[in-house]
Amino acid sequence: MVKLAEWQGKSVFRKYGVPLPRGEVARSAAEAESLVRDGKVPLPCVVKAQVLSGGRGKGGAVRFASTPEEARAAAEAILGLEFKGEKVRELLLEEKLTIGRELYLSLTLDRTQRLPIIIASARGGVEIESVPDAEIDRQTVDPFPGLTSYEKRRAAKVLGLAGTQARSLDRLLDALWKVFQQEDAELVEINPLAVVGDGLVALDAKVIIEDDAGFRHPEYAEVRGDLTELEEVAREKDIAFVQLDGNIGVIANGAGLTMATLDVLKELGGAPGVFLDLGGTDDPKKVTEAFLLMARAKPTAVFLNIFGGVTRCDSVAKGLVEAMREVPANERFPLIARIRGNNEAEGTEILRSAGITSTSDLRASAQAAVDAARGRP
Amino acid sequence: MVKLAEWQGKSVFRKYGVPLPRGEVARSAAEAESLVRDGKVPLPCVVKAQVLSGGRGKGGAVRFASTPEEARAAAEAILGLEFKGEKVRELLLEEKLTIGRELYLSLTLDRTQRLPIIIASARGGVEIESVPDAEIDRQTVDPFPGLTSYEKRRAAKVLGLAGTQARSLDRLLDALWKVFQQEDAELVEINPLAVVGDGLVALDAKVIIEDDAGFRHPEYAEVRGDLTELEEVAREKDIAFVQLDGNIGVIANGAGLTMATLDVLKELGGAPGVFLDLGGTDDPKKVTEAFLLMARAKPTAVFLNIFGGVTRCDSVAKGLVEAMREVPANERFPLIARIRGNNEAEGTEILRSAGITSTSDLRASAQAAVDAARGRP
Amino acid sequence: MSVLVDRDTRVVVQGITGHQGTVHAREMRLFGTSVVAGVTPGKAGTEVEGVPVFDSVRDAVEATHANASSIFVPAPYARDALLEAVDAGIRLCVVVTEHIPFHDMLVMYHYARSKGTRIIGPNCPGIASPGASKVGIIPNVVFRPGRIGVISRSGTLTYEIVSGIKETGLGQSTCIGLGGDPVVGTTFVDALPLFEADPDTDALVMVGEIGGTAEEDAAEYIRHHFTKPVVAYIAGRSAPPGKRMGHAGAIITRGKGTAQTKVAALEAAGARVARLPYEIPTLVGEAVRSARR
Amino acid sequence: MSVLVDRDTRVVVQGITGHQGTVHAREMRLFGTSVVAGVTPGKAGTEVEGVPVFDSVRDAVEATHANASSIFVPAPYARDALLEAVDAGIRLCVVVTEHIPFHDMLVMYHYARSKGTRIIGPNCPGIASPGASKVGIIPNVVFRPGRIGVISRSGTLTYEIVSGIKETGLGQSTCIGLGGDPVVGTTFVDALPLFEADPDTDALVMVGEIGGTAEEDAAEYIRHHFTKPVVAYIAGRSAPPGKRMGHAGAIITRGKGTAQTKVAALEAAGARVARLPYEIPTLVGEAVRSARR
Repeated sequence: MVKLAEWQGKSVFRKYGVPLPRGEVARSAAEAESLVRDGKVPLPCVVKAQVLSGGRGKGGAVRFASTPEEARAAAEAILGLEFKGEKVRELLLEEKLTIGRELYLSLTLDRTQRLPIIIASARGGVEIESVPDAEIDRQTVDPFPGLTSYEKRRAAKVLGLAGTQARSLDRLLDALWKVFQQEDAELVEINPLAVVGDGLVALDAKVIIEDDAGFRHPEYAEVRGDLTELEEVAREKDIAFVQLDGNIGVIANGAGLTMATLDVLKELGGAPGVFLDLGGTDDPKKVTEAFLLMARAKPTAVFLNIFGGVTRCDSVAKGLVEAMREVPANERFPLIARIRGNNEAEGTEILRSAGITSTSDLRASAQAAVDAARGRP
Repeated sequence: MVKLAEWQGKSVFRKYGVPLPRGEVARSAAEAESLVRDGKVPLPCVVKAQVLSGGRGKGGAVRFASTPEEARAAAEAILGLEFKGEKVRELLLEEKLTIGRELYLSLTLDRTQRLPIIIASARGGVEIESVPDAEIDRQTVDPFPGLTSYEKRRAAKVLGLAGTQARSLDRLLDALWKVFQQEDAELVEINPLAVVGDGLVALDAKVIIEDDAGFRHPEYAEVRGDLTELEEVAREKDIAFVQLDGNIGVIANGAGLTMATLDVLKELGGAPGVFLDLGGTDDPKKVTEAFLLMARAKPTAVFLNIFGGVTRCDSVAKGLVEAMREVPANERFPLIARIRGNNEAEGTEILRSAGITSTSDLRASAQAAVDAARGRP
Repeated sequence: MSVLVDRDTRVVVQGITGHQGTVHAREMRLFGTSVVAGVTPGKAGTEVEGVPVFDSVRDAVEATHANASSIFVPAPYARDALLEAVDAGIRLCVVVTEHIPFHDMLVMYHYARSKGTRIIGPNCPGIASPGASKVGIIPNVVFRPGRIGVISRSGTLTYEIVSGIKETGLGQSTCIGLGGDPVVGTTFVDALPLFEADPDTDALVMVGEIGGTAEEDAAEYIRHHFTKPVVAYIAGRSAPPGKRMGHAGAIITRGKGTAQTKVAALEAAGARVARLPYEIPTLVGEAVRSARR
Repeated sequence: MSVLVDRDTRVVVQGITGHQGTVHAREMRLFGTSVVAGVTPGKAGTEVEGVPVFDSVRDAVEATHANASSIFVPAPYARDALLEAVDAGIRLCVVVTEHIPFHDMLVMYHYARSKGTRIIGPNCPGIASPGASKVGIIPNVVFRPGRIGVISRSGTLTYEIVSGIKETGLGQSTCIGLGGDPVVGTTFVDALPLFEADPDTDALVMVGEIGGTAEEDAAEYIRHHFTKPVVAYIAGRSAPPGKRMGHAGAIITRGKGTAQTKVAALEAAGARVARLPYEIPTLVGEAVRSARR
């Protein structure tokens, strides 16, 4: 999942003709000031931190400016703020519009109906979760034949738009539908969508692109989204790797087994700190690579849980032993392994000769991992 | 149905990226010569009459030229030739390519399966009707999901294309599919499709656009296709009007009833010369307009056959009487009417007071029309 | 019994505020049809001919439990009107609108089919069963309850022929006007099994036209599966081959699609084929007598 | 009997010349599956593991009467591979390929559905019925013929659990790995009726995951329509809420989608819910005893 920052989402919107405020991106206070001074951003304007986590309004990261000097001051105040560990490095400066009502509009996937869905509410500008269900309209859209005029009419009715404003919504929905399909988006969200005179303007933009469609969209390969540094490295190497709050590193194969392993560790009093899903690979080189990435996250102990179905336990063991050799002595950590299934005996032997204990009992070995992590707080 | 001339079809093809020979249109011999002299058309070149009827090759309307003077001579020889009543007014000058095999490829509608269909044959460059069925491949394409890669692979196999040539066909089929859908085409045909080195080139282009999609394609409103002058006027006025070889004019309402009327007249020894389908209208003004158009075709007699279902017979009669008044005395012709159904009595009375006989018996009145046409040979 | 429509048919008229929509909402009511709702976006709350108007088919269905639709909206909007009816759960749609691009109709047909909705038309007179219900625009006066089924690709010619049947003293069970467009929702082959299964139909009149192979396909079906007597007429025997759809069209229909091939196929399937429309009533009389034997 | 596959299942392996395709063609054969054909464009006439390779699924079906497909082709080509199988008349497709964009899967699902083809997957282990047939990649060794049905959204975790069932001395009737992608061809609700109807299944194990509402929907179905004992496990109880699909996702699942809501719904529907995977075999034993009573 690639989360786009507001300015990135808006540049996608611009390509498809979604109406936006005039605006520019600045990466320094000086740049913010000159954008305003040069008339590239009209005054008065709004200066917004470009971070992926919410709550920037309350956090003082959205400010207004009526002069170039005020724009500089606002930029200085915002740049460098931190939101859930994410530093503000970019600002979006936009003209401040005189807006009427604020609406909510999004397009995403309804997994149960297996269809795209339009979510619309006349109560925009607030967190949509806080709006009562009765005031939120949901309608699915069939990819064949695509978005139709009666779906657009229903959205207009829900949003209280008629005449020129409804026609403006028509065009906006056509554009959003194209963004959703052609950009392989998981989510396209505008909140607030502002009524400005006879038309509509997207004041914010939240766009999430699906990772799996990367082969169609090399342009998003460089967008980091809200990944940590190590997660970003993992993504480049195609390794499923997520950092959590605890101290036990978990390596397993398959998302379900990985989650089940976390469940077991937590049940036994442990605190998983990273999880790494090897997926279907048992290529020793890939295992080594994954393990070294895990080492960079500095876990207190690592628990390896492999069920060898297609995966060969001995191949995984080989990669693991190779990786342990490459970790410097002062950075080593206890490794507890539980391997089972395909070539289990061979794998156990390879681990044993490298001094790594392994069992085939999930509960017992998970307990050992929890104990090991406690032993080195 | 709007038939595009070769050069018009090719300009549509160009928009979608179908590979074509370099070429230009000329409307005079001097223009042909200077196109070649200025290098806009490379030498040697081919000079082709732009007519919609077939057989121009055998009719001497496709010639080759190696010098600007030869191009002028070829143009002089072709311009003004006539093919089934259609005068050559435009020429297409194109570079002469060194071609390998000649293939056949088209996209049209299969009414029975209610799906678009790709027709492909390795035996192009001849009339496709003369190719045995076993050497013609037909495969339908579902509009949802659209043209797929396995359909393209099958076409490549049928056409004997592999490697770079097959990839060239992939792109060509994608383009043709877009032409078919986005231009609302009834037919997109390339014959011959030439193998030129590693690629493919469309040497000819036959494109027919559906009339009913005119609201999406104002750009085709000016294309006359192979309509006669009066048919063209009729099309502008939205009247279904077709000129035939006989001398009896037929006005009826509804395509089926019109055809049945022709059947009856022919059975009784008559020769229909024009038919005009009023469709669902009974607006007297429209009837007048249609009738005056019929008068311009100079029929020997006119047979009116109306079944009033929704249509009101009296409204039609009013329009008719008004029109008869506008036809100059020396251009008048016998009018035999058969009206039946909705407001039949009122209609009969209106016609009677204008001196027009009408009955409700189809056979008897058709016979009267045939006799009237014979009476004035 | 009847085919596709009956006394429980509850019709919503899409485009009811237009001239045609208004006229035919009234005509359908006069025929005895339950016209329960009309739809014209932006006109909710008004009434036409005493029928309540809604903004959307969904609203109309929720309020009135309409289960059939008659579509009169102009061609550029017909595609979405049909899709709207399908999505609102309507399972019988009669599309009267003419001049719908066939590319639109391809989408309409395949979408409707995937949802289990039957389309009649487009560019069609619709369906009527005297004494039960009518959805569409076939003139009320041509009917009289009876036991002859009619399936036709034509409009006015159908009225002419149905009217002719009435004059011989016979009546109709159900009459379906399929429409003559290149792509129709219901073909002869789709409609024939309905009449075969209908206990109230003794004999069938089939009115075809030149072009396409729908009549040849019907003949094939009749030969193998249709047990009731059939009277057929093919219009256009003397029409010029004229403006064909290029060579590709000929390749698809190869050796079919002319009046001759259609007549031959139907005769081979055992149908009585009229040369001219006014021969039909006589042949129907014969057919009915043969059915009684 | 078994669910979806049986001894008459004739499998074509799409992408058979790739590493995974080759390995699993062999494994399926070893399981006892009739693997009758492979497809890789351009490789017609060759053989892989003794299985003839064709250029297209149509060719394969014509030559071998294959009636099920196992798809291993890379994600960018998976959409068309599935469509090809559907168009060739295949009515059961197991899509093993992972990382297929969900926009592609939407097209695949709705197209297959309109043609009556069932998809299992994508990104799934497939289906296996010990003693009958296997289509997909579930390891052969975990199975033993028996009367426990298994439906799971997971991969390896399924093998672990199926293997655990085997160790208790019980066996499986049919096991379906649905795949964990946002859009899957067959959900719990789609699969449950098959096991309800299967006379060879006494009890069912259901392995779910956090995210989506498939388990809540399944609970609803079980409560009203499923009469056999159910043992369930939901993986991810302790997983971080983490990387959600924005606010819109929350609006769709509102109040559902967490391990807590899934467990509660399943318990309310009468299922025995395991807290941890190694509790499953014990619960299955109890369930089987209760079914015998």
